[in-house]
Amino acid sequence: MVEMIPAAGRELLYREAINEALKQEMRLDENVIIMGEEIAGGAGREHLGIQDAWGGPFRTTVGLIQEFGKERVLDTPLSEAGFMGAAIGASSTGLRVIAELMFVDFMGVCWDQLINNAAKMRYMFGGQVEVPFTMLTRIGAGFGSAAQHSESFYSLFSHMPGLKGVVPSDAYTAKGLLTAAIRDNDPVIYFEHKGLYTQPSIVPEESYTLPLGKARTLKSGTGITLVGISKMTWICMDAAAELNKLGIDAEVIDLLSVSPIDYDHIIESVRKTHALVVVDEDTPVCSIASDICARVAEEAFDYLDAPPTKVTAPHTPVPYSRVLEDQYVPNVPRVVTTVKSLYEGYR
Amino acid sequence: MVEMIPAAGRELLYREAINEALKQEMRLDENVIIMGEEIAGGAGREHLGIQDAWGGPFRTTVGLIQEFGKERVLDTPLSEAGFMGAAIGASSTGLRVIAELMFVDFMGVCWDQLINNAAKMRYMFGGQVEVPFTMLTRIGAGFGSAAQHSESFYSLFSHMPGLKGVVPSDAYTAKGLLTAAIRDNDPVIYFEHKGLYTQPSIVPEESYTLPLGKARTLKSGTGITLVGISKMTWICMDAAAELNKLGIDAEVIDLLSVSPIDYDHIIESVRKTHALVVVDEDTPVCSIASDICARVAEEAFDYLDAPPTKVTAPHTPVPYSRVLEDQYVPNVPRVVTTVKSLYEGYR
Amino acid sequence: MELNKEGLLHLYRVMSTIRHFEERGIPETGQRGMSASVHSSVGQEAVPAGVCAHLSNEDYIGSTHRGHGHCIAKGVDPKAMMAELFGRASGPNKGKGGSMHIADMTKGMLGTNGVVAASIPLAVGAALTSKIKKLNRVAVAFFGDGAANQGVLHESMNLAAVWNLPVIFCCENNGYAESTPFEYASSVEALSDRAASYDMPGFNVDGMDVFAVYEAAGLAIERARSGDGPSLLECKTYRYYGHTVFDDPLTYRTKEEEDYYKTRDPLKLFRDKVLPDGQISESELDGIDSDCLKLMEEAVQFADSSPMPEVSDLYVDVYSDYPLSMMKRGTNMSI
Amino acid sequence: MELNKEGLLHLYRVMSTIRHFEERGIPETGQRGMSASVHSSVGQEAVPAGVCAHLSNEDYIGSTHRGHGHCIAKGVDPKAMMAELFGRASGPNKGKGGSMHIADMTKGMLGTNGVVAASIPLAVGAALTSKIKKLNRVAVAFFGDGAANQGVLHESMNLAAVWNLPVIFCCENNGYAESTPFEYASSVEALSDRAASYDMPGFNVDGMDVFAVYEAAGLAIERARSGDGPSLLECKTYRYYGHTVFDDPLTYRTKEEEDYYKTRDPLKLFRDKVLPDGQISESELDGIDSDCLKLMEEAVQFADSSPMPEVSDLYVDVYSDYPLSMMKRGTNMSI
Ligand SMILES: Cc1ncc(C[n+]2csc(CCOP(=O)(O)OP(=O)(O)O)c2C)c(N)n1
Ligand SMILES: Cc1ncc(C[n+]2csc(CCOP(=O)(O)OP(=O)(O)O)c2C)c(N)n1
Ligand SMILES: [Mg+2]
Ligand SMILES: [Mg+2]
Repeated sequence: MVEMIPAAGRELLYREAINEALKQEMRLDENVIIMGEEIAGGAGREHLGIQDAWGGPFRTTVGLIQEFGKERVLDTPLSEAGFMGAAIGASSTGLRVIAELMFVDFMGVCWDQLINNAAKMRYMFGGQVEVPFTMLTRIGAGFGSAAQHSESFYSLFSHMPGLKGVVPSDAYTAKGLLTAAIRDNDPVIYFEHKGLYTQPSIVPEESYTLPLGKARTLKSGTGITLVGISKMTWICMDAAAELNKLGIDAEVIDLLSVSPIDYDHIIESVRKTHALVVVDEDTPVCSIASDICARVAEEAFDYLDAPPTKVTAPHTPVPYSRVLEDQYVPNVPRVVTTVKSLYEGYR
Repeated sequence: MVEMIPAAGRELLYREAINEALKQEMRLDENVIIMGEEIAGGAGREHLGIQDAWGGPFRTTVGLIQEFGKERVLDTPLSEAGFMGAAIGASSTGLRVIAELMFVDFMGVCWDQLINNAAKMRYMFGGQVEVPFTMLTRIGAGFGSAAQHSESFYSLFSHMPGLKGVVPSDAYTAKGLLTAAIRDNDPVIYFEHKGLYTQPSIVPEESYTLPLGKARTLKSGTGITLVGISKMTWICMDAAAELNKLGIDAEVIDLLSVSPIDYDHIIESVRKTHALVVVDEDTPVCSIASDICARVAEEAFDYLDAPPTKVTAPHTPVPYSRVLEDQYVPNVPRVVTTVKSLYEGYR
Repeated sequence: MELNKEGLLHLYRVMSTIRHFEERGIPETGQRGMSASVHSSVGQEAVPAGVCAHLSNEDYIGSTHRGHGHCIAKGVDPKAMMAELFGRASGPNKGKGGSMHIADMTKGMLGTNGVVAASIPLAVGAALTSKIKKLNRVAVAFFGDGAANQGVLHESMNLAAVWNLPVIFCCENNGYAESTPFEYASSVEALSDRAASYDMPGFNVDGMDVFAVYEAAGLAIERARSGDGPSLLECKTYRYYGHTVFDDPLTYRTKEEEDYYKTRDPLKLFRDKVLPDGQISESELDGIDSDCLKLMEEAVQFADSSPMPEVSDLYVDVYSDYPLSMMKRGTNMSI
Repeated sequence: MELNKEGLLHLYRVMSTIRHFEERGIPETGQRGMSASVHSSVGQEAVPAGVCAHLSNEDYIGSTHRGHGHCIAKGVDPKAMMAELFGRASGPNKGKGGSMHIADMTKGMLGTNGVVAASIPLAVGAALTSKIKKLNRVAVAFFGDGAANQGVLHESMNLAAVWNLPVIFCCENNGYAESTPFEYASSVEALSDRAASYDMPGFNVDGMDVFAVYEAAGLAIERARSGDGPSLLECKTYRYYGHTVFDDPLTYRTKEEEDYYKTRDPLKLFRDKVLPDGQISESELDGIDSDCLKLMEEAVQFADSSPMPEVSDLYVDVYSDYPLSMMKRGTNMSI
């Protein structure tokens, strides 16, 4: 088993790590193909000397079409229900398709294909089919993109039996989890965070997988468990540093998977720290944060010294104006204040 | 304020109560229109003497077209994204549209219109618009209809800021909540339960509204709080009767709204009973049940004698075969066993 | 398949099997309390028979809620199908799917589907697999006239055209989506005309006539197989029963219309066309009918004597790999 | 609007206002760190100008991510729009929406929209309101060539045809959806041909020529207003800049193509057509241009001097009626 945190080595950006995983898997298995809007760009214009315009809106698919050709790297019309459905159909008949939904906010146009076909075919068909389909998509607020381009809807996917989901938080986990997602025989939703693309971290050159459904502990501590999801993991780490100054020794867990959720990892931590704060960029109701709090409340009831608590976005759409959006996304002071008040109330 | 439980009077079936609310509101306000698949049926065949074939797949819209005509009672093509979007557009320009999604399982074909337009327009537009749109839909397993016709997806809607949702559990609440939903100036999702249509209960003849966002207590008790959602309320009531025999005096709350969720009502009860079981027909992860458990764990932490617990469907699609489906939906023995084991473990 | 004697008998056998499956299986399913979502394709037999005659087990089809005919024509075992309808473990879906989800991957049957139009892009995807892996397979997406108004059809047709995929969009226009008449819900008279929107050929045929279907489907499938891309094939047909067994179709259509279509019954039309020729005798066809009757008797017996799924199967095959405990965690399931 | 002198000057003023708004407003927005999702409609001015010339404040339009032009042509105040782009409380959306959500209900402007094709059925709904309430209003749904491949367009066009609604589907075909060329993504050469799929008229016009747009839109809108139902209007146009300010369009298109379209610049074409006539002088048009330049200066000043929203506005207008505490409950918000 590969380590959950690499010791030393070459650094890549999150975006580059995604790109490397895609390339390595496409080299390894010719059944792997990728499709989506602008994943190469300028499609059909080879005669004008254009082969690859963008390499993806966030440049995660750069260079793929040059190496794998347009049969395996498919720009799509703007038809998410159609091409996601086709990707699911192809994935159930011998290919392993990676398909990109440009922003998770657009899930609503292809949700039916995801929940009624991808998620259920195996079960409804009595196990006759495997659907090794990976959907790449993007989450995250904080970029002045307003209500329809800033959501972090992973909880909706977690709710759905039949889907798996991962939320890599750095380049290392981005590569390892993407490799695992592509190799996995179930539909996996891969949530990239817009705010992490240019973050560097250590990434081994060879391929490796990280286990789907496993969280990792980034900092041990005994005073409280902080659980971060995607970019929120780094808010937790920074908050932990602040808390340290206040004499509170926080443990920080990076969730990494939103289905299955690694409850055991969190519960084990809470049994030691006796307190929990989940930091989630998504809105609060029926969220992963509330789900984790509920699970901990039930399974670690006797260990809790304080109520399981969360720091999340408010129950509102994402506002445009910076002054509003700055308040929207959880930040370090909110986490610190929340932990402090838990301490004041209960310790 | 109208009572949450009527004392005496005429009885109607759940289905008839829905029908009556629709008729009364359409009489009262000519801006109210209704659209959906088969809501009248046989559209365009007046020349053959056909005016109303079905009155809705579950006969909730019977008689509407005769009374209100085909301009206000619109059969639609099989195009949920198109007609839900049109309903939302019409609702933001002067009509109050009621639109029917035949089964909630099909939400995926119109989800984008619901979450990116209905739910967000008011906010994104800075309050310039009201969207008095009501979507009727159906939930519930237990009818041998398998994975794509048996879901109870309300948690996905609860997650969404900008939407409201109600889950009437009997004819009385069906009428009062539908009237309130239609009069409300926000988008309201109205979840009918397939298993309740033929249930009778007392329903006043005149129109009345029940408050959106308020739960009701159907049975007081001091030993544990049982929260039921839609049909599960009656599982809770039956379980309470069983528990009574075992000397456990359960309080039963009928949730009635899934957005906003009446946390206060539940928390007040738990402060008295010190224990909670939520019974939910939906799957468990990121569900309303886990959300309520989390909220209670946080806000009634010091009052809980046992972990907040839930009885739900498993994290699987809905199976077809009766032997499997019978296990799927929460039932009285499961609730009783769960409560008993909480008692054994913690009291 | 060639339309020699053997081929002709095959076409008839497929149609008769479908007819007998529906006539026997649906009421039997109802008697076992499982009929809520079962849709009869009686009257529509010529379409699956005529189309699938051109397909092998390697080719794919995507189907609909009204899909028994497609399954049978594609070679799925009617006994196993009956077992599936009865919720038995011996069904192709092990009793987990029922009428609206019957699938048989060994026959290229990608599932009947309970969401209208939802299987269309799946068939497009199967065609994509064939193209990329150079398998020379084709895929057929069956759907109804109601489904024709779903957005995903538009997206799928455009996508198939853009990628030049070997897929046939086969619309079974039976004149109704539940109780909604086609002419009310659709802005065009012939759905096949919509092919022009995707620069693909549109065929419009009498879907009661298996020969007409066979011929047009042959052209479309041949085209697809030789790399010339998708087609749209509209077959005008009729369902004799209601949308499900629960509705009375006379609430939205006329007796005259029903009677008219019954004069054009696909099995009868077949007899009318073939018998005068002398190559095939009436008793041969009657023999097929009684084979089918017998087969359904066996199917019912097979299904009834098959075991139910184990209750623990509830948790099986949700994923290929997922912790089993997670299916139950926090649910207080009793099994 | 008649195309008398006043009308002509109006058309030019609308186009010039759009041009100047984009040229000034987009970089200014960028300088304020808010440009991630702002799309320029420079090059496409003739379409909104020509179409909206036929509309009053009572009529409705639905718009897209590339919607500043639609807003201006529909009468939304450019100063307020600038404030919206800067995230100020004085924007029509109070700073909550930004470029992709600008709405002004007093002008019948149902919102620019960040989800491609999502506003199309909203316009259909507005047309339904008009029909049911007998308001004699029309609605125009603007969308791009990329949007033309979304299923909801198909559904909306069929629905509008079936219900005979006063709505115009106006496709601004600028040849690209982000970096994806129209000819790659679409299976037909002229999207207007798809009108036949819905038995409605399809118009195909030069979208760089405001007169051509004006004329065809006039026919379509007149048709709709007189109760004859929907039309599809395809306007072939071009965007001079990248999809957003961040992309270099030369990665997917050629300099020659860009240069060609610039020779057909809508403001230039207008001058070429109108000036020879003598009714309008060059200096009148130059005067409009400098008015617009000045207006943008004022708009930037207005926006910059307008207050930001109050942080507590975060919780306002999610619903018309909902407990405020519920927006924050269980979130540990700091405000
Ligand atoms: C997306 C969706 N909407 C609605 C339904 C409910 N429904 C099931 S079948 C049907 C009518 C389908 O009509 P058509 O496509 O013509 O097929 P037919 O039943 O005539 O074979 C409807 C509305 C559904 N299953 N899926
Ligand atoms: C449903 C959806 N998919 C993808 C996107 C991302 N996106 C934004 S604009 C755009 C291209 C739109 O092209 P077109 O409709 O031609 O409009 P144009 O930008 O050319 O004006 C895409 C893919 C989106 N906003 N919504
Ligand atoms: Mg039909
Ligand atoms: Mg475009």
